[in-house]
Amino acid sequence: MTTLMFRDALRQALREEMQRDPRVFVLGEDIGRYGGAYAVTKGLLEEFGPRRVIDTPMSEGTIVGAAVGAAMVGGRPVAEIMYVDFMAYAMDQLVNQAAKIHYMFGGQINVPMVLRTQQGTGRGAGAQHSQSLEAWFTHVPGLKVIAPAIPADAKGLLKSAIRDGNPIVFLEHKGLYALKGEVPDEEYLTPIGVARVARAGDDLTLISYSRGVHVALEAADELARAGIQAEVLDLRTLKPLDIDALIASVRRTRRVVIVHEATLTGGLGAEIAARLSEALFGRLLAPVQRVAAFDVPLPANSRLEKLIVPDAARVVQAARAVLNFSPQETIS
Amino acid sequence: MTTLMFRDALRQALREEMQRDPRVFVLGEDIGRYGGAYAVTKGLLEEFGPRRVIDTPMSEGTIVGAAVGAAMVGGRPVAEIMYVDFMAYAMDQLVNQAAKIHYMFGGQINVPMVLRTQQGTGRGAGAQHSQSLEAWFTHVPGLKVIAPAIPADAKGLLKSAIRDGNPIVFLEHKGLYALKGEVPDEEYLTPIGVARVARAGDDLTLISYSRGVHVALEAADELARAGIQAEVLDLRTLKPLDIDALIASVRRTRRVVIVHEATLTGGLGAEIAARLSEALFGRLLAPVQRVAAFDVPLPANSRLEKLIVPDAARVVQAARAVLNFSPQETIS
Amino acid sequence: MTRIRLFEERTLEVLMQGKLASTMCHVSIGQEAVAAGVCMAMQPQDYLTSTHRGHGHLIARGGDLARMMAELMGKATGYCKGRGGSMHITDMALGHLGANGIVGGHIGIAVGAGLWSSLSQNRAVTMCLFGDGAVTEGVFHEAMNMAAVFRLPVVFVCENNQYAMSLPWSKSTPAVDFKTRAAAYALPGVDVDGQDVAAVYQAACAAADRARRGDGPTLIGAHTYRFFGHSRGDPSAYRDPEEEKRWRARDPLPLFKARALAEGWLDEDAIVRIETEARQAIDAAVAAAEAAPPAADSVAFEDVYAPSGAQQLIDKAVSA
Amino acid sequence: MTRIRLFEERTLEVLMQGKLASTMCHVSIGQEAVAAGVCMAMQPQDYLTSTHRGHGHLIARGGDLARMMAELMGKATGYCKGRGGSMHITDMALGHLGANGIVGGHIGIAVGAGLWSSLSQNRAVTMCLFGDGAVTEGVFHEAMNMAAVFRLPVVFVCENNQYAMSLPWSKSTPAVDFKTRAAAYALPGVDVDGQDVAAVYQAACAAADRARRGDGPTLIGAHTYRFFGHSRGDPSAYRDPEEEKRWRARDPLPLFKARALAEGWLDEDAIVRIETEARQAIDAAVAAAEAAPPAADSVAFEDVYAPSGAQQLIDKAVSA
Ligand SMILES: Cc1ncc(C[n+]2csc(CCOP(=O)(O)OP(=O)(O)O)c2C)c(N)n1
Ligand SMILES: Cc1ncc(C[n+]2csc(CCOP(=O)(O)OP(=O)(O)O)c2C)c(N)n1
Ligand SMILES: [Mg+2]
Ligand SMILES: [Mg+2]
Repeated sequence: MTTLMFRDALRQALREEMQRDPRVFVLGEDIGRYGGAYAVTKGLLEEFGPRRVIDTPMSEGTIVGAAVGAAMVGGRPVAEIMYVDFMAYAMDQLVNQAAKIHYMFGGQINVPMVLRTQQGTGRGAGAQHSQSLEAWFTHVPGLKVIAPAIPADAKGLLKSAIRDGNPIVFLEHKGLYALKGEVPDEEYLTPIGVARVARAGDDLTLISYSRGVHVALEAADELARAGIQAEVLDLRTLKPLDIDALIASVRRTRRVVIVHEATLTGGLGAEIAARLSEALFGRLLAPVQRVAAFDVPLPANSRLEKLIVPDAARVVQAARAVLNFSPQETIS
Repeated sequence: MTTLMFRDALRQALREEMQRDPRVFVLGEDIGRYGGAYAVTKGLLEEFGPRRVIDTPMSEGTIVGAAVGAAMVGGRPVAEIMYVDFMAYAMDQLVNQAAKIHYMFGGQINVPMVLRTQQGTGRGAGAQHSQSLEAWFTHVPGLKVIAPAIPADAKGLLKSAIRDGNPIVFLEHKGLYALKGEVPDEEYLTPIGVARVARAGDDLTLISYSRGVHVALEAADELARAGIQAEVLDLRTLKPLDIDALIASVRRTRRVVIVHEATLTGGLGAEIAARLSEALFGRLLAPVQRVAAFDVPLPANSRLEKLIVPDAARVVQAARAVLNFSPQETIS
Repeated sequence: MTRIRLFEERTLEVLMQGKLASTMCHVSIGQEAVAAGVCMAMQPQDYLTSTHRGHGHLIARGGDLARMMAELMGKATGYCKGRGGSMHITDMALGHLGANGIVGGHIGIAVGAGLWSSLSQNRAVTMCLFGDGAVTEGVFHEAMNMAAVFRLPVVFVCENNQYAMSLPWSKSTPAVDFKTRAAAYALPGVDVDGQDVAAVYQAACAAADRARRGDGPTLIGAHTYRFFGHSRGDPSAYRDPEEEKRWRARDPLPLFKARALAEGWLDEDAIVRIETEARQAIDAAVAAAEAAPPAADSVAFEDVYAPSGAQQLIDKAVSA
Repeated sequence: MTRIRLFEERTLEVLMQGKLASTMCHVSIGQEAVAAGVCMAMQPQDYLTSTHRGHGHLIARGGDLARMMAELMGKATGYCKGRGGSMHITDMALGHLGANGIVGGHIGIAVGAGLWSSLSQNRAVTMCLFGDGAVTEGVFHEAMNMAAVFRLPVVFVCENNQYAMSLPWSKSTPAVDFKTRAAAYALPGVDVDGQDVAAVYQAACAAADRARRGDGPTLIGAHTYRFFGHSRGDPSAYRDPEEEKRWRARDPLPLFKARALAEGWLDEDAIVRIETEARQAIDAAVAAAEAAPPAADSVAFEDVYAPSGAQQLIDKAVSA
């Protein structure tokens, strides 16, 4: 095991896959000489040269489109879009093209590409640079969506994504790049579609992903101080959802809080809540609670920004509500 | 009352608003001489001339962008995007611009625009011309989203949308344009954000919108033949959601099925299910059921297409499951 | 060209008979010389991207007529298992990277294919065909620019049939020739008579040679006309009948026939033989398609994802 | 220009002191002549759209320095209630339609403002400023084309500071002058020395006049340089120090000062007065901003929607 920062773990994954497979290459804005806006690709240009580390013009749509085309004819592109917000320029290439090509053309071809992008709050970057848009992608059949929370998964999942053979949206969180964690020394792959128990517990389940996992863990620590043992599940893969793992945990704890940084309405939490409420109808001791960003855009003001997205205090509050829930309140 | 087709009701709304307010104009592809791909704007060019009925080049992003800009400086644009699928080219202008401008600039300005577009199945139009993407829009703070099911609402809601003063996504369904219905003769507005009882009933609630309402009504007819009285609620506005009306109905019927043509995972049904499950925890007699398109792209084959999207039979089946639900099954 | 014309005519018949699986169908009658001229300039390893009006492109590339017709009819033997319909008929084995229903949607894909050719040095050229409507979409610009910056082996061919649905070319964009348009990217641009298959062929060959030499992309504007409406049910009321007449007088088929006879490329016998063979091929294709079983219900639910991590499948990607 | 320079320098100071509300901040030192030249050519009824590097544009348009500084610091008195930060400082009352964080995101908005000017004949011209990075985004092309087709009163000004973050202009797009780029849309294009405020002003006036006459858009390429990194924490390692030196030798402020003295536009006294006044104004702005209360928590939750159907508010839109 070595302690690595999240961004370094990602870079290791890219390096290893580029060394393993000459078809793997990366492309995007400012990923070469600059090393990436968040320094993930730093040094790759020097190591692999400009044919495999490609600084593109500012053209998000065609960065994604080019990745799709290259993937179709034998390449294994890993495209970087600097902020997920800019995916608004490239939804056609991702959704109407990448996600549908395998199906639309009768399975004749597939699109083995990875789209890395970065999202979330934490820098007071404002309404156009802080969104969390995973729900757009998880709604699209044909895509897989990954959002790791810790360096080890960042590495293992990125490697798996590169080998998967389907178009994959790989969501990093701007607030996690400097996070440190243990990463195995030997080569490994983290399976896509399998959730992780970030902390075991029996009193309730906190479900999250990406930076939300750390918010949940912080809340769990606080709950533990009050003698409450929360289980924290890290989805890791958002699509396909490891619903069985979620159901298994909640069947046991019978209480659940979902945490995410995307806005509440129509966030991924809605899907999870809908499924758990259905699968565990009559088994739950309290309604599923969602702690998400309030339904507003994000201010370019770090202090105000914090008021909108979930923090540990809100998660604790929701957890207490779930724990103290008395059914009489709603049965009428 | 006059019997009108859905498309004619929409056209009446446009005409009346254009007559009322000289700032209202329409723009889009093939809306002038051609009269619109689905003939909604037929005749408007002749009546209002090329300065108010503007055939644009094929540039979806800039059609929406131009609507945003015109709205900011005094116009009341109604932009048409021929198929919602093409919104994948224009998400930046809608989401990063229109939806955020009022907030981002401190409320200095607003964006009174309507984006009409058309979605859904029924023509075997394939994966790139049949999607239902309302969940992308309902997830975005700052947008309002409308999806009428009957001609009277099509007219009344479009008129309200034009006067609202916020960016509004107005979703028509390609399978509804020829639908006939009664439309009041006198001028009227249909309020945004208020659901409609399409059919009253006490045994369970079917919730839907757009074409799904008609599927639900067909199912309700069949259920009625078996002596079951389903209430059918038509959301009409998808954002903001008239959650109070939904809760009130389901509090009474204690059983609910949600129907939509968008794919299941991450569809609007998830949000509704999550909210109802929470609000009516302990009150529901069966888990909320969702009947939605299966999570696959759509084939360009009318026969296969029908297998993917909800029909009355699937709704009836879900309704029966809800009615026959015995809680013992899941409590363990 | 004859095959394309006859295939399209038969498609319209089959459509009228209500035998198509989808309501979406766009025929290319009048534009055959572009498809033929461009595809004749291709080598086996080359790639092609195509549009919603793509039947001709695939036929010119050597597509199987029976599988095409079967696809139109939603049959199990169709190229896309009866699931893609007219707008997406595609044969990846021929390096045909897909007919696309999003106007401009495939232009980025062509850049990607070109990028991989450049990186892997596979000597393939990508022919990117699109309509005049696509020229005003943002992706056109991004793709031209990126291909120019990286000197990718892509040939951009605008099949300018004068209309994007009802919008005439003159209202779509200012009157600028393709040479001037290409100059904005420091690329060569050529305007060619799209009714003259020899002219299209020559321009396409020159562009493909340039691309193969590593000198980068070319933009070709092939000026042509669609003889019918945009799609079924479009009477083209927005067009001047005189204009239609003028263009119909320049039907690429008789033009070629006359030229071929005059130049001695073909004699009358050969022409009759070509026509007869084409007709037979299409009769056979229709018969085969009609006889084929419809796509099974299960086909609607297959192929949403490729088997995960399945290296074989990944390698099945049209390989370099 | 002096005000812009001093404001930006002070912004960097305030940033270093950790007083900015957001981590996003892009200063325009070195590029002042473009902002000044363009905005001087504007009439009161005109519109302006701006970028992530937009402080100079608003100052040149007459923006209130105290409200700008307050916005940077996240204060209640800021232009956007302390919620927009550096990247979105905007004064709609000045026809400034927003500084935009999406590169190219405002170009369509400029077309819309121009469209409404054309429809309502309000005689306003829209000045659309964007960086060289925006030129390769699809929206640039769509907007140029649509503005050209409809002959809209929009002036497109590319503030070409030679870099889009780390990407040099030469790798962003082929070496083509703006005249050639504009020709692709049958529009006039001008390349102008962006360090020479008089040259920028002249070009902008000519373009604005043309637009106001109803003759349509112009594309101006104003060639300039950012003297600092893209944003804080960017040491510009990708730039050649020699290149930086060459450009710094063409600092627009001393260039203008020398010219103004030589031509007798200003004397030394006037220059000192201008500088002193600017410095005082900025000191006052910083002091006012520092003294202002921070944005209230509730501000985070306000203004998601305009009051529905509120005709007053709608009419409050920058009116024609
Ligand atoms: C992005 C997008 N916008 C609109 C359409 C609807 N549409 C389909 S074909 C077409 C016209 C395309 O014109 P052109 O590119 O010239 O091709 P042609 O039909 O003339 O072959 C339109 C508007 C579409 N399919 N995709
Ligand atoms: C669509 C989009 N892509 C990427 C970015 C990230 N980004 C912000 S500024 C910038 C460089 C822009 O270059 P240019 O347009 O030349 O403006 P400059 O910064 O030089 O003033 C980049 C890549 C963005 N904000 N928007
Ligand atoms: Mg055309
Ligand atoms: Mg720049």
